[in-house]
Amino acid sequence: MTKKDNNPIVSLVSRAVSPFIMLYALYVIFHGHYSPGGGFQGGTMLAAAVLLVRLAAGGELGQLQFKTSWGMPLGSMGVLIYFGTGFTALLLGGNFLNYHTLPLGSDPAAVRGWGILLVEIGVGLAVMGILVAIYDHLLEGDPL
Amino acid sequence: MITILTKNSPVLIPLLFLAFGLIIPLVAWKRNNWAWPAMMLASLTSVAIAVFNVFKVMEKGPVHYYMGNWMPPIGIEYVLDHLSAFVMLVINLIAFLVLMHAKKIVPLELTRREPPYYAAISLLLCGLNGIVITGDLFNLYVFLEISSLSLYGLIASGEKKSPVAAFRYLIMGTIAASFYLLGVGFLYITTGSLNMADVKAILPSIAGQPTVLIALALMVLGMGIKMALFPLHGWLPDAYTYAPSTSSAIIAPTAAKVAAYVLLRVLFFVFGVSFVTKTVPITNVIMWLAAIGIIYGSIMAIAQKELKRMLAYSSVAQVGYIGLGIGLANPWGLIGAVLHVLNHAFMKACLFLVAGNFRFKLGHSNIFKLEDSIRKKMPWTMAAFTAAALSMVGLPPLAGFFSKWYLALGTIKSASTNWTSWIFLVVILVSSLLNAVYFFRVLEKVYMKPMGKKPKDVHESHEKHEKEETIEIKSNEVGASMLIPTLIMAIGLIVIGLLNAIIVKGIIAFIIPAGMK
Amino acid sequence: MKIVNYLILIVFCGLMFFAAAGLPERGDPNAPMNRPKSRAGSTEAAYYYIQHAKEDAHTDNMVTVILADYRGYDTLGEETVIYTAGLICFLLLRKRKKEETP
Amino acid sequence: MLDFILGHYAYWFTFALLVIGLYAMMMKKNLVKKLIGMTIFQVSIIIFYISSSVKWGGTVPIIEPGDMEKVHHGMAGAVEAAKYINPLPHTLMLTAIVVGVATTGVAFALVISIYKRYKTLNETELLKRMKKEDDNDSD
Repeated sequence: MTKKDNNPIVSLVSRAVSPFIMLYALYVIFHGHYSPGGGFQGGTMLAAAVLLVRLAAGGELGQLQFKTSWGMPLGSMGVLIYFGTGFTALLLGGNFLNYHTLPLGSDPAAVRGWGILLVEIGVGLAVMGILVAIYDHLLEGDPL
Repeated sequence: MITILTKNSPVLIPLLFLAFGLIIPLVAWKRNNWAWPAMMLASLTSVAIAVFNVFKVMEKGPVHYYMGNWMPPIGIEYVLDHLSAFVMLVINLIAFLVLMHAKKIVPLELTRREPPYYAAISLLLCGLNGIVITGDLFNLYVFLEISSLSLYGLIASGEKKSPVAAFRYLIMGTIAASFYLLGVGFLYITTGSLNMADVKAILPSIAGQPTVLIALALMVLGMGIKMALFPLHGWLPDAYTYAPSTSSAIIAPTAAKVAAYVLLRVLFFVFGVSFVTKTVPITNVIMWLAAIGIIYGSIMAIAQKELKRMLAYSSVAQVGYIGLGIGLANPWGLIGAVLHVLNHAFMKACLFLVAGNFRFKLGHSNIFKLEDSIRKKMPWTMAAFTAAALSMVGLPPLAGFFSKWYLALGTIKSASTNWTSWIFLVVILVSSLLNAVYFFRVLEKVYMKPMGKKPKDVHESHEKHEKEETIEIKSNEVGASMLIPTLIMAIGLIVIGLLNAIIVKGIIAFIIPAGMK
Repeated sequence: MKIVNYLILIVFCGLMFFAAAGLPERGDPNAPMNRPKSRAGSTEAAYYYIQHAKEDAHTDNMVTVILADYRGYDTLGEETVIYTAGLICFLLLRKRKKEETP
Repeated sequence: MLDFILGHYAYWFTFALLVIGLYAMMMKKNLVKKLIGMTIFQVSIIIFYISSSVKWGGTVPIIEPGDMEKVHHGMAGAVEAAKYINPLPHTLMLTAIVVGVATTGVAFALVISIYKRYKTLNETELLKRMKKEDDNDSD
């Protein structure tokens, strides 16, 4: 995307649509308990919303929305959320990933439901960050 | 706190490396020199946990750990038995020593890219440890992919040709992993379970089905590619040669061995001994391929002029020993194979570290450019090299002798029922000879030539020449951070050789699967 | 060499079809993977998931429960895989700043 | 016989895809075409798993209101498993899809770094240039 394309319709429409894709992606993540969906699908859509602007309106505008240097740290954070959820359960006396022991309520089944939600958010963030990071590195990469 | 950690000790090593793989790039984002200490910390801790695990298993027997407290086959289980505890200890010990060596050479070969490089090593170790300890067929695939992806990166960050080697490995590795996944799919559809122990319990009732046969064939094929069994080794020489020194020193002893370990697990702990030896005698196929691989790898190693490439072909041969031990499918052969995992890890890591030392000080590792002056310049490095080379040849009391001894016992035992096994004994003996040829080629260059008798120097005056030599050659040994791990490995070879009876009796004797005679 | 490759492919194709012939029929509710108990008498995972997913985690979507709870460790591994991929791209293709180029 | 074909034809198609992917990986000279073959190969395995999970008359594995009532009244064992398709292969393949994406990403990183170093993606040409470089080195 080094050459800037000056088609205003493509640029404007993609910028207008991008937030709605993100909104829908959030719906997919948070509604994964009740309908097809979940962290990975939602995360991919979040990444798609970012990449759409990058593709249609060029890198500079895309940077305003999501900086290249955010990708890997965000991905790292996402995996850490997942890992942290599992490890907190371990520290609180259960086995690894046993959400049962998390301090989120009294009903064990409901606590498991909350644990799943936490984990799915982690998955979504990780997938979004890393997919964007891979795209950016492939695009701007300057190997030895 | 301590009780919580001891209770969860099987799962801690993969998690530790995963956490450090995540944290190192974050912490060392701007500070490249923080990456190495962090990685050393992780590695040291992992060795401690691995030692703890070994003692735990020796004391209590196999430990099962259920992820999320779901009993298998509903959830995923980790099985810490003698075999997995032993292999994990080997992996983490080798990784620790190689990482100690990495301090100086990584900044040289990968300028300013240390944090992601060490993070990739951490993830590689996470993947390898996860593969070794898991008791679930699909979970093994996931961790196999973690380790493979980091392997591609570790290889491709080397010299100019390395991405090509890594790409070839990626294609082969993806085929391998996909074949394994397909095999798991067949097993799941016919048995309805993904847990190894569960599948083993179900399989005898459906052993005759073509699907099960093809599943076995696909899984063996996939792991054969990963461990570089003879006709499937195409990716290995380039990958080991062009990778950075630290990468080859950490990949060669661990990655291919772990694939061999998976082969062992799949054959004897999923399909069962009688299935793979009687119903479908696939162990015979593995045995023959391994034997051809031993001879082929040794001969190819003789033809190489680059030290790392020679070591890579020698790896093909040494993996053949492990394959031979697995293929023999009797206790002696299996003990030989598992002991060889340990011995070869130490030998190959030591040799690759020596190659790294050469590259650090001389700038190359070409055998033909090695001179006799090296024995003065790098005496300790050459001593370590000599010890490892003699161990590879199989001279007692060095470690390499004993695994070959057990393998030979295995072939003799197998020969009592099947005379063709004598051929494998001959293969072991001949290959020792070939090993001697390609290592003495190097040793001869360094030790046998009398100092300073180069052809072009002959017509110079004798006194002047002597003078020059005394001025020229002084010790130019690598620093302590690189020398100590190399020497520890060399000493380790002698120690393992002397203590082999204890290792075999204490741990390896317990791994013999049920039904193996 | 090319002919050998084609032969390998054809033999492989034949083997796969041979294997497929032994698979249970698609969509059969009594296929081994859909039964309540396996041949060895252990609980069949898929059957357990369908019946108990809602009870165990108060979540309607069974796939989500399996993904994040029963087999959550696989998913952690999956996250690690994609994180590794990002890290490797970073390692291989990181944009070097001007002063860093040799 | 017809039953046998109807019960297995989907597998045959996936295996045909598998062999097509393998063909592209083995025979094509262009590295990107090899990657396309690799993707086809991985996707065929994903389709294989998914097609095995179907049950005739089954629906998506999201619990239905009627069965929810049963669960609320503590009769989880009464949920009729034949009503839902097998959820496990779907879960496994979600993981496998991500692995496939990750592999493709790394592969493209490698392809880009090969292209920047050798200015070609054709395998024969690449080997020729590598060989030439070797000869230059040894001189």
